[in-house]
Amino acid sequence: MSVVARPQAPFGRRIVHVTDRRVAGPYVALTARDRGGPAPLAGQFYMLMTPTTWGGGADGRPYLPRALSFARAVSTADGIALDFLFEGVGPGTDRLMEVGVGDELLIAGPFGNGFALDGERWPVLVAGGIGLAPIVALEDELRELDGVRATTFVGMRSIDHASAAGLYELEHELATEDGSAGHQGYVTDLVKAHLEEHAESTVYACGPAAMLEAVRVLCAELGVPSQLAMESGMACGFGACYGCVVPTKDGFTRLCVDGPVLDGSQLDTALISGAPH
Amino acid sequence: MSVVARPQAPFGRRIVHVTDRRVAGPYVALTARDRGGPAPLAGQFYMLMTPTTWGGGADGRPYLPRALSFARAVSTADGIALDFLFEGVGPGTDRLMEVGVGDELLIAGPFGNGFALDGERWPVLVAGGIGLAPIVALEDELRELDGVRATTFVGMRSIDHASAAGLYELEHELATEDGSAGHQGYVTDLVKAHLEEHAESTVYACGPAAMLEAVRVLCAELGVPSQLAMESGMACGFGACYGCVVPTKDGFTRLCVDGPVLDGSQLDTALISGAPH
Amino acid sequence: MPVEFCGIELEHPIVNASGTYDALAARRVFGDAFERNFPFSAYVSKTITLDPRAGNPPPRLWELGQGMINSIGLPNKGLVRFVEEDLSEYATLPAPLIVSVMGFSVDELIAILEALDGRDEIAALELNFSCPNVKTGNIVGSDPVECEAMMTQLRAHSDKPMIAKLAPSTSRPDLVAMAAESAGADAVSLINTLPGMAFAPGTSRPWLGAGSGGISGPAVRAVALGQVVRVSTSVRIPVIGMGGVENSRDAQQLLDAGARLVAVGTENFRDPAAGNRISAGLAQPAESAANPD
Amino acid sequence: MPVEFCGIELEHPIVNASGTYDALAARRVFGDAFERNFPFSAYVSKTITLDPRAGNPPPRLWELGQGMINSIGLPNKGLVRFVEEDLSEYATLPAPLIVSVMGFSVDELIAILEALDGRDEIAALELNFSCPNVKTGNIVGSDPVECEAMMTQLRAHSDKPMIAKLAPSTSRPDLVAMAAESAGADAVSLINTLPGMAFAPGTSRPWLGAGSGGISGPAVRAVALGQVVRVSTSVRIPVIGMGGVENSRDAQQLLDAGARLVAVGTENFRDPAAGNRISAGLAQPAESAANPD
Ligand SMILES: Cc1cc2nc3c(=O)[nH]c(=O)nc-3n(C[C@H](O)[C@H](O)[C@H](O)COP(=O)(O)OP(=O)(O)OC[C@H]3O[C@@H](n4cnc5c(N)ncnc54)[C@H](O)[C@@H]3O)c2cc1C
Ligand SMILES: Cc1cc2nc3c(=O)[nH]c(=O)nc-3n(C[C@H](O)[C@H](O)[C@H](O)COP(=O)(O)OP(=O)(O)OC[C@H]3O[C@@H](n4cnc5c(N)ncnc54)[C@H](O)[C@@H]3O)c2cc1C
Ligand SMILES: Cc1cc2nc3c(=O)[nH]c(=O)nc-3n(C[C@H](O)[C@H](O)[C@H](O)COP(=O)(O)O)c2cc1C
Ligand SMILES: Cc1cc2nc3c(=O)[nH]c(=O)nc-3n(C[C@H](O)[C@H](O)[C@H](O)COP(=O)(O)O)c2cc1C
Ligand code: FES
Ligand code: FES
Repeated sequence: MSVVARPQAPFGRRIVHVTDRRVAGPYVALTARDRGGPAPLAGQFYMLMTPTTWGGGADGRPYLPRALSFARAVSTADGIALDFLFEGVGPGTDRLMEVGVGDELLIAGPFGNGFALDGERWPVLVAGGIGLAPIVALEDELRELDGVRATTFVGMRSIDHASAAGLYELEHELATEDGSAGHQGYVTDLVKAHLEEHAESTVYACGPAAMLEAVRVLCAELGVPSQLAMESGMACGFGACYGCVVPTKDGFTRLCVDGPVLDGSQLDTALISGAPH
Repeated sequence: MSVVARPQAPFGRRIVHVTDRRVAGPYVALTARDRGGPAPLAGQFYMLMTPTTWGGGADGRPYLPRALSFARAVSTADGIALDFLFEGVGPGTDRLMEVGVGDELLIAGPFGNGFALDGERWPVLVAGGIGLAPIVALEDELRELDGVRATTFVGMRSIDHASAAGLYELEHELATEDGSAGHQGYVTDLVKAHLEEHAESTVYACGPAAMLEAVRVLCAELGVPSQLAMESGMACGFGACYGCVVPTKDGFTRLCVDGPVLDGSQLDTALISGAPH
Repeated sequence: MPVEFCGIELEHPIVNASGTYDALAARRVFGDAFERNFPFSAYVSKTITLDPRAGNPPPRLWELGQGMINSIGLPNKGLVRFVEEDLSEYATLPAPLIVSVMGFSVDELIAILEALDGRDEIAALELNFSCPNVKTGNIVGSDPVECEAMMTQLRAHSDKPMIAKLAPSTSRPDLVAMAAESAGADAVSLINTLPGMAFAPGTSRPWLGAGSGGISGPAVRAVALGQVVRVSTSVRIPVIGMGGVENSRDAQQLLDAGARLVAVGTENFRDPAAGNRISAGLAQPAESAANPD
Repeated sequence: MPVEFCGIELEHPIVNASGTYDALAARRVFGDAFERNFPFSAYVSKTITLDPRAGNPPPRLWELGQGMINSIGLPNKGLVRFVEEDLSEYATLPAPLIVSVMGFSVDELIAILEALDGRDEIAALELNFSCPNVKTGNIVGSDPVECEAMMTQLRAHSDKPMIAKLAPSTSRPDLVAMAAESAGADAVSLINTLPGMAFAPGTSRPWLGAGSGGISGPAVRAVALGQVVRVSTSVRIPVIGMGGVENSRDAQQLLDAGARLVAVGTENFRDPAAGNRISAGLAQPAESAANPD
């Protein structure tokens, strides 16, 4: 169970100003100053768009806002400094790539449930690619709870991609697909080795659907609880449209309000058709 | 009769690079290097759009290309240096306002008939506001024909707007609506005084519909021929859509192929419903 | 801008489009601020059916440059659980409740109407004759003869104001609306989504789990305006206009076109407080044209 | 990619949509280069009528974010002058000629068909059953019964291949297409423009001189894809698919959806050589998905 109650999102959307922009390999990290919202829980997300020229990309898109996890949330005297980490994979993220310091973003949130921390068991954090964002946030959250030390595994395509973890000085073990740094292969190789030694863990994972599915199967086999931060196409983020459902053992579940973090045991598969990437 | 034959537009549209950008009051002048097209005739126009983010403005527009007269065309070893002069009045021109040196434009043209020069009579050129563009081009064209000296009248809202004429060192008599420079009042006051003295003139005019209508009526009363460069909403510019028609004494006429310059005697009115501005 | 609709006094003309705002979920997400600033003058529920429905398989959304295609497929708890679990919760919302209903046969619809007829929580019923996401969904809403026949049979089974929600897939929405009116409808609403399809990127297979879906958002605004003009000038009963409304200028245009109320749909997804923004903008007619909000 | 259509061999599947390319005007504007690079494998004329028509009063165009509304209203010289003045000029274009025709009654259409039947310049006829810009224009193209009746009467009056151009304003385009097929149509084409309206900025008056018009361009692409899928799987005669095609990816999708030919309309206005670009892009299937052209 999460030790913190899910915070309430301010009603509507609000303008935030971008105060920092960093590049790490193919990824961009934007920091925005949120004066209107509460401190979010790791695993929660925001719906983002730009106030101008949202549209005009391929096929005239983007039109709907885009769901982005926050990667770090630092409370300051002047609101929450929210970090978003992303890669240009389509018209929405391409437009966000163009956003610079001083520019405005329109955000709504924080939305979704966030990870439910299990104080009893050893937290094992697993990030794949851009799935790093909520894992950084979770590591921050755990560090603030005294005494909780997490083991973190990160899988990336290459050393170039892996530089994103450096933006957040994340202590982690690395796997790269091309072997340019850390273990050559999938991050799930590392996770498997770890869990076989430490069955008293709970796994918190975010990454591509195939990785999440491998984690889910692995955890199920070893009897380790897993919490999977998933993705699906979202129009609203606050339960209005019923567009973001994923199949679970209880039927279709709206990922924006009953997720994005689902317990592995709720799922027959984490391979969701039509997931963003 | 025009002394030059109407040049043929290259088939299709082409990319041109912007080599210069100047600002004069609310107006912007872009120079683009056209390596693919012929020298145009004064009064002809091009269809313009940007290759990227054409769209994403108000209501997702612009979608169609925009018709713009050229203001100056200078033949160089490296193609024609084409000048476009415009003001941001909607999503299309607003987007063009953002274009900078080194950026690309997509153009098609030159389209339309251009002014038909009448070698026998004294050329009187009349520009209102952004209607300056083809008048500058016509003055250039006349200057190149040895011996032809034109009298040019320019009407602008204010001295700020009038600075556009300075971009082209256009010799002219000025009227401003607010009296901040030149004659206070409408440019047609000046034209009227001139024509009453010099009935042997032909008037070449471009400007807002109300100005063109005043010029048309004045010329008709004085028996002076008038050539009016008009505007209407255009989708294609090359006669494909039949969207740009204006009512003439011969019925509806496609302004893009049978204009944009119409003889005042062809018209019952120059007040066209739905003209761009 | 108070407005009267089928005997109900509403504070302003902006309501939500059915299926585009789960107010119970929004209350959980946004808390008190949502109720204090309730975006709509009346609340229209998502369409309910007699039996529970899981809805269509995902993916259910496809984005367009100026809108989206959805194939949600009317997931809902079914009549019994709606009445038992949700109705009393809806009743606590600070706006009159309009319940949207759909049936796969006249008998189903009659069963629903009879079950809801006595419920004071419900101010009016919207009959969804036009969902493109269920088979045979939009025939009734696009065919005058079918619409009149259906409406005539239903009329006897409820005393509540009944709003017929029409389909846009017809060349004569005016005839369909007149048929609904003559058979006793108290109002008509339009437009529902336009049927449409998209292939998954790089394939020739439909993207949407259900194959095809319904187009909404600004892409359908010009269709909506045309149909609302045509219907408003043909019937005397009030019209709820919707389709692509993004700002108060769009809403004002539908009102000028003859609509009594305007429903906001897809724009809610981009801005949970779109309803507030739009109704506030209507109150200031002068600015709205220049700087629509 | 040669393709056979109603017995005509075409070099590739890209043609123009009727009314979106005046090839005679384009030849004057672009000269030889236009003929050498003729953008279409067959040329479809603007719709002609028995009597001359001036078309609708301006303004005739309204721009949308992803398309436009037009109210052109079928201006044309009328049958007699078309045959006398234009037909021989069209015959010199480097592509087979398909003539689009419209009538305000069966008799008018029969008169046109009979006048054109002997003309070898004409490879096929397109029957425009679906123009939203003339009164009663699109009933035939959206109603199976009307369509079958009309087609049956016309069939006897021409030996040329006849293409029925259908209206998108129906919930069952498949039934309309099947009706056309059963009455002897050799092909169907779809979609024509969707009826729509826009108010002049800051007013509540229609912008278009004719009041309302027809929507085309990318805004209607998802509607077109859905209808082409539905019709192609319901008839055996070839289908000409159109609606919002901007690039070879869009064209390929309509081909994958079952269309034999694809027509390019509004995109011609943005790029006079759109047809060349799109047919060239079809020849390179590998790249087209990633970087549509
Ligand atoms: C809860 C949550 C948190 C997320 N957090 C992050 C994050 O922190 N960082 C990050 O980079 N991303 C994150 N994402 C993913 C991101 O929201 C999506 O990748 C988003 O779609 C990107 O938008 P785009 O326009 O750039 O790409 P899209 O064009 O949306 O492409 C992404 C995918 O969408 C699908 N698609 C393509 N075209 C369409 C269309 N027309 N309509 C619908 N779907 C289409 C395809 O599957 C495609 O691969 C998150 C998603 C969720 C749900
Ligand atoms: C031959 C010719 C030459 C021209 N030369 C020049 C030139 O040299 N410089 C210059 O600045 N301009 C020139 N114009 C005018 C220019 O093409 C138009 O002003 C153009 O519409 C501006 O586009 P916009 O998007 O900025 O404004 P728009 O939004 O197009 O607004 C301009 C006008 O268009 C109408 N309008 C508004 N919304 C719509 C809509 N959705 N659909 C259709 N119409 C709408 C209204 O009347 C509005 O006032 C010329 C026009 C023609 C025909
Ligand atoms: C995600 C989604 C779900 C919808 N569900 C319903 C529904 O359950 N019942 C209904 O009558 N209309 C439904 N609609 C249609 C809307 O009520 C509305 O008619 C349509 O979206 C046009 O309005 P808009 O362009 O403002 O969205 C739905 C629309 C969307 C986008
Ligand atoms: C300006 C314009 C004029 C048109 N004129 C005709 C016409 O004369 N006859 C006809 O059958 N269709 C006409 N159409 C419809 C097109 O042929 C086509 O069906 C429609 O535009 C959809 O294709 P698009 O989205 O590629 O433009 C016209 C369309 C436009 C935009
Ligand atoms: S994204 Fe709309 S309900 Fe989840
Ligand atoms: S702008 Fe298309 S015919 Fe003139």
